[in-house]
Amino acid sequence: MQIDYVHDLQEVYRKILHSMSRPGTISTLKIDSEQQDHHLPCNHATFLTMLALLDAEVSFHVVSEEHHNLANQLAEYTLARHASIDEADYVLVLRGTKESEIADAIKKCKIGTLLDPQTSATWILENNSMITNEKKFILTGPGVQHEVNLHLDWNKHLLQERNERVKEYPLGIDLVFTDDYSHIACIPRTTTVVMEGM
Amino acid sequence: MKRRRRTEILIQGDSHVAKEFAASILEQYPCNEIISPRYGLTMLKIRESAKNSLFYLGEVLVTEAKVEINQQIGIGIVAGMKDELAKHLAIIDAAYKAKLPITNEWEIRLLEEEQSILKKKVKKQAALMETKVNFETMDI
Amino acid sequence: MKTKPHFAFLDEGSKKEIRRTILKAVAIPGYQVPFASREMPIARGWGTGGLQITLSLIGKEDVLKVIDQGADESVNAVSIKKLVQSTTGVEITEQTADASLIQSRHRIPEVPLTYKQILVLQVPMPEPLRVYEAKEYKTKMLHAEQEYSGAWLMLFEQIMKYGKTSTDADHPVYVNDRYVMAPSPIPRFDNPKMNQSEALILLGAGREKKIYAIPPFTDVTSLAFEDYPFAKEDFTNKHCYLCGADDVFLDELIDEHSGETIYQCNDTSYCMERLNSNQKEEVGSVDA
Amino acid sequence: MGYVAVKGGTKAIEASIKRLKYERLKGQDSIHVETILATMRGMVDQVMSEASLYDPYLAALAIKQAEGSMEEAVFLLRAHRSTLPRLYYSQTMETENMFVERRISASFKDIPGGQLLGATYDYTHRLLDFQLIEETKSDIEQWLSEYEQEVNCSNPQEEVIYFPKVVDYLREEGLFETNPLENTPPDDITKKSLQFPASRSERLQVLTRGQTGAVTSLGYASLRGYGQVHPTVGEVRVGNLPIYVSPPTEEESEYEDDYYIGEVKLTEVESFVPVMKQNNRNKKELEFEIGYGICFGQNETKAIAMSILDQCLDHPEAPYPTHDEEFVLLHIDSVESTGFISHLKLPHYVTFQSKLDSVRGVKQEVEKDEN
Amino acid sequence: MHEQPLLSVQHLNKQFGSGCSKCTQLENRGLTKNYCPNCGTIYACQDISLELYSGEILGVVGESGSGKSSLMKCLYFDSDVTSGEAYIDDKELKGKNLFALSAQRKRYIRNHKYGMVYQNPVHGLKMNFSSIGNIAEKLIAAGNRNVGEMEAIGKSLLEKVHIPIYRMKEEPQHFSGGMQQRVQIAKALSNNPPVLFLDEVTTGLDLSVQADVLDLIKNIQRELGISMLVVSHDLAVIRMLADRTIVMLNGKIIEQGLTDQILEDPAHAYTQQLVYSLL
Amino acid sequence: MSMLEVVNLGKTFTNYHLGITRQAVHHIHFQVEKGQFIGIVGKSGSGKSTILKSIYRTYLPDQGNIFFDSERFGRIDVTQATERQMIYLRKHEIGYVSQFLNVMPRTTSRQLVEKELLEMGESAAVAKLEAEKALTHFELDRELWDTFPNTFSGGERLRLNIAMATVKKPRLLLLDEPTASLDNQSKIKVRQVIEKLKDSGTTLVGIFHDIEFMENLCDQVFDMHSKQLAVIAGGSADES
Repeated sequence: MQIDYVHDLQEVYRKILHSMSRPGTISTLKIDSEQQDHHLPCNHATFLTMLALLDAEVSFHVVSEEHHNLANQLAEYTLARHASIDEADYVLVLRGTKESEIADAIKKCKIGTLLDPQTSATWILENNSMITNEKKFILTGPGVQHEVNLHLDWNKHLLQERNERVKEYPLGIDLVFTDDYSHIACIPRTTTVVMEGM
Repeated sequence: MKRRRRTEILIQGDSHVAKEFAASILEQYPCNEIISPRYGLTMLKIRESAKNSLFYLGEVLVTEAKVEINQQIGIGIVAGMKDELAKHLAIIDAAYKAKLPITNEWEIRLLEEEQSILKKKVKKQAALMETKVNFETMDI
Repeated sequence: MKTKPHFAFLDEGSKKEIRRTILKAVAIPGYQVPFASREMPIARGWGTGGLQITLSLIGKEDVLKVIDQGADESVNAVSIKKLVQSTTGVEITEQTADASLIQSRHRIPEVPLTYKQILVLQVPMPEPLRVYEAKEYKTKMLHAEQEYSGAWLMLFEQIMKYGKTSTDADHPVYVNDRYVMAPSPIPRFDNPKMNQSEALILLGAGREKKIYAIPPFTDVTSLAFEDYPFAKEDFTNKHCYLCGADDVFLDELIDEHSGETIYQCNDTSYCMERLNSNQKEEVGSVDA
Repeated sequence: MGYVAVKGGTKAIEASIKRLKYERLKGQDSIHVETILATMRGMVDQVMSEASLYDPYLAALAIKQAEGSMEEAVFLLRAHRSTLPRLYYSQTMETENMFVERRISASFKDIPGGQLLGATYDYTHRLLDFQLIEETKSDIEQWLSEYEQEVNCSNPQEEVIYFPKVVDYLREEGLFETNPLENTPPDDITKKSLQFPASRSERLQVLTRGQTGAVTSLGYASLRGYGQVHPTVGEVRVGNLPIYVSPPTEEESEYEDDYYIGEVKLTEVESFVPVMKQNNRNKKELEFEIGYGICFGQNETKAIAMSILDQCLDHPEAPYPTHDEEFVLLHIDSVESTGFISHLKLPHYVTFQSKLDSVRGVKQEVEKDEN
Repeated sequence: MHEQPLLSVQHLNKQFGSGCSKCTQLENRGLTKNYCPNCGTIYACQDISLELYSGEILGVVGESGSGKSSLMKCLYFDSDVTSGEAYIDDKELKGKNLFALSAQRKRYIRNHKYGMVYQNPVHGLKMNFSSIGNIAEKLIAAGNRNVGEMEAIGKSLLEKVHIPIYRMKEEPQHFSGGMQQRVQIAKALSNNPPVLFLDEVTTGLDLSVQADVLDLIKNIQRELGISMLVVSHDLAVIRMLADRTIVMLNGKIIEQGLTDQILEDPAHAYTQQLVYSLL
Repeated sequence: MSMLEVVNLGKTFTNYHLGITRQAVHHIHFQVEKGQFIGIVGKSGSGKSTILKSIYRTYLPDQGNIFFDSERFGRIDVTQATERQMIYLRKHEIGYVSQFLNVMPRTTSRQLVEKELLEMGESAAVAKLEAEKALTHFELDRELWDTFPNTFSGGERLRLNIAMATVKKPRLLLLDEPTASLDNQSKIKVRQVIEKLKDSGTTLVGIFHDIEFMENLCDQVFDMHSKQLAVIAGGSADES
């Protein structure tokens, strides 16, 4: 079955919106993953998220040179332009991307301006393991009633890099994490993230 | 004949020409409709002459159709709501792309039509020239 | 000649742009994100901002409620419902609790909103600093620099002149301690409902081409001075003449017979629910 | 049985829509879209221009549906536009390629190519023509055949003439600055909302889709004294311009591979405005600047007014509202202004109740003070 | 004595225009005054370094076009510098180049650390808001949210600048120039700023009013210990107010010293000319 | 250690407008011990005032050193001191009195004296008390305390000047022709004032064009002659 670009993507978007407005909340993109009609080296949730958000009006960047091929394919699927990290509206991190590359990209990506904070990069990142609400990162801020736990592959170093870029609110980046189980969870710039035991 | 000139003739000229061409293709070749005629917009990009910069003038409504002949996709685009013409243009476009021999036979017909279009234009302009203001009254 | 009705009116490209805008709005609570507002089949100023949000969000499974000035049956609400339903076929409800999407003009329903709901508010004038500064370019700078003394000064001057603040609807709020935001012309009565709301609140201004948001569980405080606290509209000693509610926003009516002023729930569906449940109770008590 | 809300709104709306139809039909007559298309050129042109959507047939349909109301017809087309996907962008259109039907210069009488009056109301005396009441189909046919015969007798030409632009001629003389071709992709206000300071491409796009009356009024205001631009019209030209689209899938296609898709009728104006300028040695010099105006169809007043406003907005330092880009660009759109004005008809009960509460509160406070 | 300057400005440059091959190198720019005849670039401030210490009044004197107002605008963030650094002795901002901060941080500094009195009160006051409201605006910007408190502060400041309290609800547009200037000073002082900038504050006022305003500034400085940077083309003003003085010409500092030393023993030809025209 | 030591002081003025350079003083050596009163006399234009103003740093000498024994900074060369150091010294350690009264307009005598103390960081109460003491001490009529000094006579102005300069209890007081343009009556009064100062242990350097009023008061008197000093009475000018 092909993806229904009207109804399926509407559903996907609503899940993203739900998770973005409630940082740390895990949503499942239930669009039939058996009948994947793409052959891209990314997980299904990443693919659906990209389809839901990208089109010819925006640009994206795939972190890591190795995945250059994906960039071309993605451009064909979505009509979005591939751009350098300092210009891209969306930044894609596939699983297996080196930490140093991610850290470098976080340093270079757009975080918006005070006049136009919306001109910042939105990140879509693949998590190697399943995203859960086990304890590792503790999230607080708008959208979180008290606090919420989120378990991601990220380590202290990447968190620090992220925290550095969101330091001067409203400047910052918004993160969407995906995994192989079609889960997504978001960390917008407003969320205060601390690592357990820190 | 290249597409630019060809489409000018087919759209500006008598729509029967396109209809005939398309019909003659459909008689001989299987034709797969990729996009049946649909309406959409074309944004017009224009150069202004004050600073020589570009801007968007507005949109024109177009009808677009796509067909496939011999694995070649032909596109028909025409301003206005012209479902038939768009489809015929797509078929003709596909025929040229697929380099069907029949397209060679069309050449003469197209040139004829081009002449007749030109004639009409010249005639129209001559009529307009009647409204030209003559300033050469000081000839002595 | 054929016309192919598209699901939810807007073409998918437009929806995508609006959806992206909404995500940014959620990530920057209270900040007015500019977007390329489309012309809708209803007039600018008649809720096209809210409508564009609704149409970009709505799916087949959604249940929609539309209210205008508290009433589901207001002509404008009816008109919007008609448009959405004819292009999507979704279920329409008047029960606040049943709705997954609620589009509203100038009211937040009396029934508390929940986790699964999204409230879409129509906004005529999204810029809370407009009275203070006419130029868009300048107000944008003021937001950028978090320079809100103008917004406060308006209130201060009112206190100097009248001895109290004299704002009516659309009393400005501080969102997440950063942006001053126009909550749309809801009465002050509804302002506190935005604070730490369970539901996501999205605000759309079609003519001014701005979308902004209050995510759930976000601090929203009405601008007020320490010694001149924020005050809702006062309905002390007044109650709805139909259902008896005394903790809601009331409309003032003149009784045509007696010529007296009477009051009625502004949120008509809430009033109806109360009337129906009161009746059930009565019936129940008779049975017992 | 429970209470049920009074379904007043729905019923009233249905009835109102019926009544509207009645108003359209009560004269027991109807006009064909084709008739509008054939006879109401000015209206069709204006609707297309303000709607920023070129399609004479749909414009005529909108006029019929709107019973001739301009704002309503424009609105219908704009809303229709929102339902259509944008499939293509045209290749850059250059107005030198216009098939000119009318061409006037107020600056030079002897422009290369000459002045062409074309079809214009300018020299008609505005006297009601009562003969039109009696006009019959056979009258029309007879007149047309006579006219065609007359035209046939005129000197035939060999080729179609494309007129050079007056401004190019003057540029060669060195009277104007020659700007290099600027190929920055334009901004599009329908894709990204207008931000200030606006780019030139955004400004021109807003102006060209502005409401005819609004654009004209502001242009007039500037001319009259609430502005510092008083131009001479360098050239007005009206005519058709061909549209080409490059093949969407073929990268780096050649010129000859473009699709011709049709043409649009346009009115274009270049206005000349003398301004004091600092030359590169910082001396003041009198130079001409050009204001640019263009719109769909034949609407010369709007195009000229647009050229004035374009020039005004190039000089934001002048202390007039007509030179203030926010003032001009945010208030001339037909759909936006009519929509917001008309929204005042919507109920404002809640806001008013809130206002009442506030006013009563203030009154009490004042009374407290006085006692 | 190891004294920490409150505000330290280093190598501030402000130019209008991008410069050309003939004027971009620092030495021998070949300028006419501060202006490159080749490309039209104006070098309004060239390599300005200065230090403002706690509780002192530093005068900056120079004719119009000397760059003193541009300098002031840069320091108050009304305009951006081309290059240079500024540091303020403040716990939160220590070691941070103020010019490199974001607009929102700069605004914070303006609201909390700085006061500004412009030559023209129109720039410093909201003419159609009440005088007390004007003072409150600055207090609000600095974080005050208590009407009673702001009213009290406003009243005492208005009293200090000799504006009768009964006129506090009037709008400055109805006041005389001298009164407007005094309201502006009251407003600038309201957040108790460690640094106050005064730009030609007495220019355009009647002589008697000038004396009043100067008197007021001096008294306030003594009472509140605020550091002030006073820009003026008028040596008499500088003599009255400043402890130390900087002389600017064509965008550069040509001389600086104790004010009486500048006045009585001017080392630079231009300063002599200025002084002689005063005496 | 001396309170003040002037070593090889020289000062040249350049007038760019007229294109003239003029050497005002050169090779000036002298030193002042704590508690001494040094008088310098000379015709007008002899350069005596240049010396005084150089000590106060109103003039910046181009040659030599002026060492001052500062309580705060120790032995400090005022020709090399920073402006901020000079401002401190002027506020706390070195006073300067001239016949001119350069003060803020519309400020009363009492306020003027108080101001000096307030600038030093004294409390308002202390300032008030000390100011009154000083004004009494230097015999300014009580009825003048709360009036503006622009109406004062020369003698009154001078006494106010001295009160302002001495209220800070400077270690060194410089007197710049305090008696010029005073009538004899007033001059006698000033002499009495200076006697009081000397008695209180203040070190003084004064320039006078008529030294006779200071007779027997100075520990040493120098005469300015062809831009150099010559001893008239007391020790040697070159004694170091």
